[in-house]
Amino acid sequence: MNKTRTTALIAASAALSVIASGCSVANSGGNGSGAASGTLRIVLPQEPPTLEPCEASLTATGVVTRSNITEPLLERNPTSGALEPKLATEWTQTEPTLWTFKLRPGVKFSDGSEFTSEDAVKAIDRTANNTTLACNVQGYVFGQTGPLTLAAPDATTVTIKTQEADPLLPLRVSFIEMTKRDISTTEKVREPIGTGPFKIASWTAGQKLTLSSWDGYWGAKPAYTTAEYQWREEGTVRAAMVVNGEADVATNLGADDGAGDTAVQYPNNETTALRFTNDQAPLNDIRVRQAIDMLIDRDGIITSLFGGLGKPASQLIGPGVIGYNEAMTPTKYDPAAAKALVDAAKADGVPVGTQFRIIGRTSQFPKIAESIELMQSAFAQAGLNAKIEMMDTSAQLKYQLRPFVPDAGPIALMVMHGNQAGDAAFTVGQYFATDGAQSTGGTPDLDAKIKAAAPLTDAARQAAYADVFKTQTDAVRGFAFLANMEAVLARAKTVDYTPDAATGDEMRLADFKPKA
Amino acid sequence: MLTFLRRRALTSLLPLLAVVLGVFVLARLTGNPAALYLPENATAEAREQFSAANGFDKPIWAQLIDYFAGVARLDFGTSLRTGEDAATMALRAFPATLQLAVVTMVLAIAVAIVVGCWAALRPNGLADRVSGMLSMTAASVPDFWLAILGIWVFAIILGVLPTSGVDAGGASWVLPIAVLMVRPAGVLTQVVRGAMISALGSPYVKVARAKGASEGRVVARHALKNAAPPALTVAGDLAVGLINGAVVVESIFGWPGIGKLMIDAILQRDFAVLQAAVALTAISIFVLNIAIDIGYALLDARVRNKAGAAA
Amino acid sequence: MTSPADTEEAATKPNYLKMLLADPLAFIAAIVLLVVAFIAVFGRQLAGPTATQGDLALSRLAPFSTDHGWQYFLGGDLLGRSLLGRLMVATQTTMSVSVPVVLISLVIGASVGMWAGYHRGWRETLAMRIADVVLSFPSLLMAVVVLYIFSPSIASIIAILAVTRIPVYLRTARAESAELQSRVFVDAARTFGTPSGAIIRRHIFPIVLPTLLTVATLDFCYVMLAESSLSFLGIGVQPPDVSWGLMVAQGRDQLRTQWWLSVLPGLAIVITTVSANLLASWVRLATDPGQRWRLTTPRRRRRRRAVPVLEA
Amino acid sequence: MLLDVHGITKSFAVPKGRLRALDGIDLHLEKGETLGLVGESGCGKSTLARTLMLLERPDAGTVRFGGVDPFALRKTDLQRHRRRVQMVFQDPYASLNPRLTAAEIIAEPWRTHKDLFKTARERAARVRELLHLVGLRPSDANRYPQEFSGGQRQRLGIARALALGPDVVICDEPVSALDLSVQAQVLNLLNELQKQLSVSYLFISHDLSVVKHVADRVAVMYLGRIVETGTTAEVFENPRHPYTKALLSAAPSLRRADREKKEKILLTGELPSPIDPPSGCRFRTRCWKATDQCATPPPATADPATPGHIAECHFPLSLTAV
Repeated sequence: MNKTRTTALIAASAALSVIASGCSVANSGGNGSGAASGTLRIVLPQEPPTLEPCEASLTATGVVTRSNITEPLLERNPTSGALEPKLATEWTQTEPTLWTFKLRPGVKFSDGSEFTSEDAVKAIDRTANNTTLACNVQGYVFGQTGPLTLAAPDATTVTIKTQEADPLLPLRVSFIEMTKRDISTTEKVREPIGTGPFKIASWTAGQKLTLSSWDGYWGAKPAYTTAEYQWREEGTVRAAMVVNGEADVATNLGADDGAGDTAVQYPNNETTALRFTNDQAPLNDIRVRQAIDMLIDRDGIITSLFGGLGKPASQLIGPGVIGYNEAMTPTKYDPAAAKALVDAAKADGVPVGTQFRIIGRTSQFPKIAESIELMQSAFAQAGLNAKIEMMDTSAQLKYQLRPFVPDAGPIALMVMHGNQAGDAAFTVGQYFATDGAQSTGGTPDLDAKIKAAAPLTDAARQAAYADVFKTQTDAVRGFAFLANMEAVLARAKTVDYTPDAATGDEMRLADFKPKA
Repeated sequence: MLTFLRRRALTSLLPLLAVVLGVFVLARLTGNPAALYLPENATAEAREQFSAANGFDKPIWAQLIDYFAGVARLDFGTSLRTGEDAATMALRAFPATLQLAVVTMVLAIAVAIVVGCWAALRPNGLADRVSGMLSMTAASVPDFWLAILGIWVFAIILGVLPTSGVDAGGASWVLPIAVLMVRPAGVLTQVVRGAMISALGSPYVKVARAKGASEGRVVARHALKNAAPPALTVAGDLAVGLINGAVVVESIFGWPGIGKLMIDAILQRDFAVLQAAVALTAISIFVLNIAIDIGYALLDARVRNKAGAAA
Repeated sequence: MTSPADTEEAATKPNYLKMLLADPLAFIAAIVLLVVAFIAVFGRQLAGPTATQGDLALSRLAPFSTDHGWQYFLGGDLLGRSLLGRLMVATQTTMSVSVPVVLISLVIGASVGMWAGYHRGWRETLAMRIADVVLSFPSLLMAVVVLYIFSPSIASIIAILAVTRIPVYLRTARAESAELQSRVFVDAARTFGTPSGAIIRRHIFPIVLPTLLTVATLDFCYVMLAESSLSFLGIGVQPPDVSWGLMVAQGRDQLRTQWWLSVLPGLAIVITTVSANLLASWVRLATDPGQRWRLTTPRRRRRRRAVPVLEA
Repeated sequence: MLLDVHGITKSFAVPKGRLRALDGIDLHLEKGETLGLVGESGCGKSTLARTLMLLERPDAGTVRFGGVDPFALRKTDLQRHRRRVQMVFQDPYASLNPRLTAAEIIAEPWRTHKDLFKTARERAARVRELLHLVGLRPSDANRYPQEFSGGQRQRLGIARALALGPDVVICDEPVSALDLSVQAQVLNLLNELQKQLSVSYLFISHDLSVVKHVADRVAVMYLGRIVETGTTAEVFENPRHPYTKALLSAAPSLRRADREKKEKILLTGELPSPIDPPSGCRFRTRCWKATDQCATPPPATADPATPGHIAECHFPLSLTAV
C-alpha cells in the first residue's frame, strides 16, 4: 500500500507539472523548423516594455514599433542623412516659425479607419507637448523646444508653429509616430494601432511577440507576412539561435558571440568615451587628461577585445552625423609621451597620485569590463591611480546625469552616446555645454559656439558644429574618446537584409526579403 | 493538527512580512528610478513630475503605508516599465518557474531515491563509491557554468537541443531541468543514502528481515519510509534554494519565470513588480514550508507507529 | 565494579593522520585543499607580473604550450594575461571571500545559537524567528537585492553572504546546545556558580564544535558557489580583482573560440568544492566514534563488516 | 541550625496543568549530621535537591542557610554561599563532562572561584589531595571519565563536590546507579569523609537500606510533602505514618525479586498524579486506614516521648498502637 502511495505521489506530481506546463508554457506552438512560409524570426536582446509609439526613441520599443507598426510623417535616411517622405508627402517652412506638412492621401490604420490631419495633430500633440505621459520622445527630442502650436487647416494639411525658428523641426517630427485620434493621452499604450505594414497579431509577454502584415497597407506589401520576435539577454545565445536555425536574425552581437558565417558587421551609431570631472584633482589638470587620452590603446582594444568591431574615435559622434569633423584624428597610443605629461604635471605640484574612479556600466557594450581593466592597468604604469567601479544602469546614471552625486570626487566615467537623430545638436548641448544634462566641463567660449550653431543650416551648420568638436578637444578636453562602435547582426542564409546605422534603433521589416 | 497548523502559519507569517518589508525598504534605498525611465536629457521638472506621479517624493514610511494599504486591497501597484499590473506580471511569470521547479524536484527526488537506496544496500561497495563520487561532484558544480557548458556542447556543438526558450516543446525543458536538478539530486542522493543506511540497521528493519520479508520489500516498505523525514527536510530547503538557481538559469535560457522577472525588476528599479514577485515567492515558500511540516508530521507519526508495532 | 577494559576502545586517541592515509580519496582531497590554501596565500607572488600586466600580443593564447613560459601553460586571456597566473590570483580572492564568510557566520551563528539554546525561553524564540526570516528567502536573491543597493565590494559581499549563512550555524548550535544545557554535567557546573558564558565556553562549545566544523566545511562549498554566482551576475568581485566565478563569467562569451577561459576556472571551482566535500564527509566519519571503524579497518575486513545488516 | 527549609512549594507548567512537585516542604539540617530523604521516584526529591542547589527558584516558602536566604544573595555573597553547598549527582556517567580529564573535572569549580587557590601548583597539589581523599590514585589525574569504572567516577564526583570545601553536600541518589558491591564502598567513603571533614549530608535515596546505613535522621517524602521525620532509629523501628510503614514492610530490599515474598502491606492503587493530588492527606487514596476525615489536611503530630519524631497523619500508627 505504501509503495503504491509513493508511486502515486510521484505520478501525481509529474501529472501536475505536465498539466501546468500544458497551461501556459509549452503550448505556444512548436514551429522550431527553419524559415517557414514567410515568417521572419528575430531575436532581440530584450523584450520591449511596451510598443507605445511615443517611446519610439527608446531602443527596445522603437526597434519593433518604428516603421513596422506605426509610421512617422517623414523619416531620415540613415545612410545619406536626408529626410524622406513617409506619411507626409511634402513639408515647407512657410514662416520662420511655421512649418506646413502635406499628408499622404489614402492612408489607413490597420483597423480600417482613415488617417487624417486630425490624427496627426493629436499624435504630435500627445508626443511633443504632453509632459504627463513622460514619453521618451518628448524628453529626448522636444525637451528644449517648448510647446508646439498645432493646427489642421484641412484633412491633409498640418501646420506646426514653434516658439523660435527651428531648422530641426522636420527632423524632430521624424521621431513622432502617427497614432489614432482616440488614443489615450493619460496612459501609455501597450499594443497600439498604426498605419505601418504590420499589426500586432499576438503578444505572449515574456515569450514571444508576433506581427503580421495586413492587406490595406498603403505602400508595397512586405516580403514576409509574419514576424516573430523573441528576446535573449546573452549574445552567445542569440548568435547560437541563428546558427542553429532557431531564429533568422539576431541583433546587437559582439565579435565573440559566435555568429560565424552568419555575421554581418554594421555601425550602430554609438560612440564610447571617458568623460572627466574637469574640476577635481588630479583630473583638473589638462595634462593629466591628455595623458589619459594617450594611454588608451584604441587599436589594441578594438583588435583584441572588440574583435575588430569599431573604429578609433576622435569625437563623440560618428561620420554621417551633421557636424562630424573630418579633420580630427584619434589620439595616438603613446605611453611614453603620457608619462612625460604626468611627470610634468607632478613637477608642477599636481597630485597625480590621487585616486580617481573609472566608473562603467555593466554590460553596456561587449568587453566593457576588460577594456576598462586594460586602461586602468596602463594608467597605473604611467603613475596614475585609478580604481574601477562597475555599476548597473540605474546606479551609473546617477553619475552620468544631472543632478550628479555630490562630493563624488574625481571620476572618469565611461559613457556611450548614440546620436539617433543624425545632427550634432542632439550631442553638443547635452555633453559639451556648461549646463548640459550630461556635461561635467565646458567653457563660456564653447557655450557661445554651441548657441551660435543651433539656428544655422546646411554647410554653415556643419562647419559650426565641426568647430565645436575641435574646440572641445583642444581647449576643454572633457573626454577621451574610445571608439565609434560597430556591432554584428547574425543573419540566416535564407534572409536578405543589409543592416545600417539605424538597425539597432529601427529595424524595418519591409527591408527583409527571402533570399532567392 | 489544526492547532499545530495555525500556530505554524502564524509563526511563518512573521518572516513573510519581514521579507516583504525588508525588500520594500531595501529597494527604495536604491534611489529614485526617474533617471532610468526618462530620456537622458529630460529636464529637472520632468524628473520631479515623474517622482510625484509615482509617489517617490514622499518619505519612505508614507510610501510604505500607501503600499500596504494597496496590498490590503490586493493592489500591488503598476509596473513602471510596462505600465501593467505588477501582480498580473508576477502571476504570469510564476507558473513557468513552478513547472520548472516541480519537474526538477520530482526528477531529483526520483534519482536520489534510486541511486541513494542502491548505494545504501552495500555501503562502501563499488556502487556506493561511484555514486558517492558522482553525487558529491553534482552537489559541487556551479549551475551557471553547467548552463553555459550545456548550451555550448548540446546546442552549439552537437545541435541536438535548442539553445534556449520554451518554444521547442519537450526539448526546451531538457537543459534547464538538467542544470537545475544536478545540485538537488546530488545533495539528496547523499541524504537518502545516509538515512537508508541507518534505517536499514534499525531494529524494526531487522525484525522485518527476521520475518522473512524480501530485500526489496524491506527497502521499499520499511527502510525508505524511515529514511523519508530527513530527506523531506533537505528537499524542502533545496526547493527554496531552487529559486536561487532559477535566477541564474532563467536568465541564461531566456525562461520567462519569476527569477528572471525579479532580476529584471531589480535592474529596472521596477519596485512594484519586484515587490509583487518577492511577495509571491515568499508566499509560495511559506506554503511549501507548511506542506513540508505536514508531510513531516504525517511521516513521523507513521514511522512511530511502525516502530511501536515492530518492537 | 565495572571493568575499565570495556571503555578501552573509546579511550584510545584516534590517529587522524593514519586514518587519512588509509583513505586515498580523502587524502587526495586534503592534498588538493592544501595546495589551494598554499596558492591562496602565496599565489600572487608565485604568479608573477604576467597575471596582472597583460601583453595584447598574447591575447587569447591557446593553452598547453610552454612557448611563452610556464605562466602561459594554460593560455592567455583577452588582455594577454597568463590564465594560470590569473587562476592563482583568483584563488586568493575566492578564498579571501569564502573563508571570512564561513568564519564570520560560524562565529556569530554558533555564539548566538549556543546562547539561545542554553538559555531557552524568549532568547531562543527570538533567535530562531530571526533565523527563520533570513532563511525564508532565497539567499542568493537576497544578496542580489542588497548588492545592487550597496555597490559590490569584497567587504559587502562578505557581509551579505555571512548574514545569509548565519542561520545555518545558529540552528545547528542551538539544537545541540538546547540538548546539552539539560545535561547533568552542565547542572553540576551551575552548582559551582559558573557563569553561563563560562559554561557555554567550557562545556557546550567543545562538544558542539565538531558538528559545526563539518557544517562549515560543507558551507564553504556553498559560499564559494554563491560568490561565483554573484560574480557571474556582475555584482560579485569587481575587476581588476578577479575570482574564479568572475573568470567564468568573463570567459563565457569566448566559449566557442577560447573555451579554456571559462572552462578552466569552472574546473577549479568544481575540484575545490569536491575536495572540501570529500574531506567533510571524511571528518564526519573520523570524529564519530560509531563510524570510525570504517576508516581504521583494512579494506578487506571492512567489506565484511560493512554489510552486517544483510547478515542479520 | 545550618539549613532550614520552611514551606517551600514549586510547581511546573506541563501540558495538562501545573505539576506540584513540592507542596510545602519543611526540613532542617544540623551541622555534621546526615539527613536521609526517602521517597518513591517522582515524589519531588530531586526537585527539592535542585531547589536547595539554587537550580530552581521556589514559588513560595523560605530557605535559610546559616540564617541567610541564598535566593536573596548577589554576586560575591552568592558565590561564597555556593562554596558552602555542593552536590553529588545520581548518574556518575552523565554528571562528568567526557571531554575533561579527572584533574580538570575536580579543578573546575576553582575556575569560577579563582581566589581559593592562587597558583597552578597549589591547585595541582589540592587535586592530588582530593584524589587521595576519595581513594583514587594520583596517576588517575590525567584520565578521562570514560576510562573509569562507575564507582571510580562517583568518587570523582564526590571529589569535585568537596573541591570547594562545602559545609553541606547534597547527595542525590549517589549510589543508585552503581552495582551493589560498589554501593557499599561509596557509602563507606561518604561516612569516612563526614568524619574527617565534618560536613553535613542531605542524603536523598529511594532505598531505605542505604538511608539506614548513612543517615542520622530521616525524612519521608510523599507527593511533594514530608510526611514523617525523626531519627533514623525512631523512624525505622517505630514508623508512625502508614506510608512509612508500607515502605518499611517492603524493606530491607525494595528489589523486584524480593518484594512479593516479603510484602506485608500491599499498597493498593497507583501513585496519584502530582498534577491533581488528592485533597487532605495525599496518601489517603492508597491508605488502608483512611477515613472521610482524611480528606481534610492532616495535623503534624509528635510523639510526646520523642518530640522530634513527627508524622503528618490523622491516625498516626504508634500512638494508636501503644
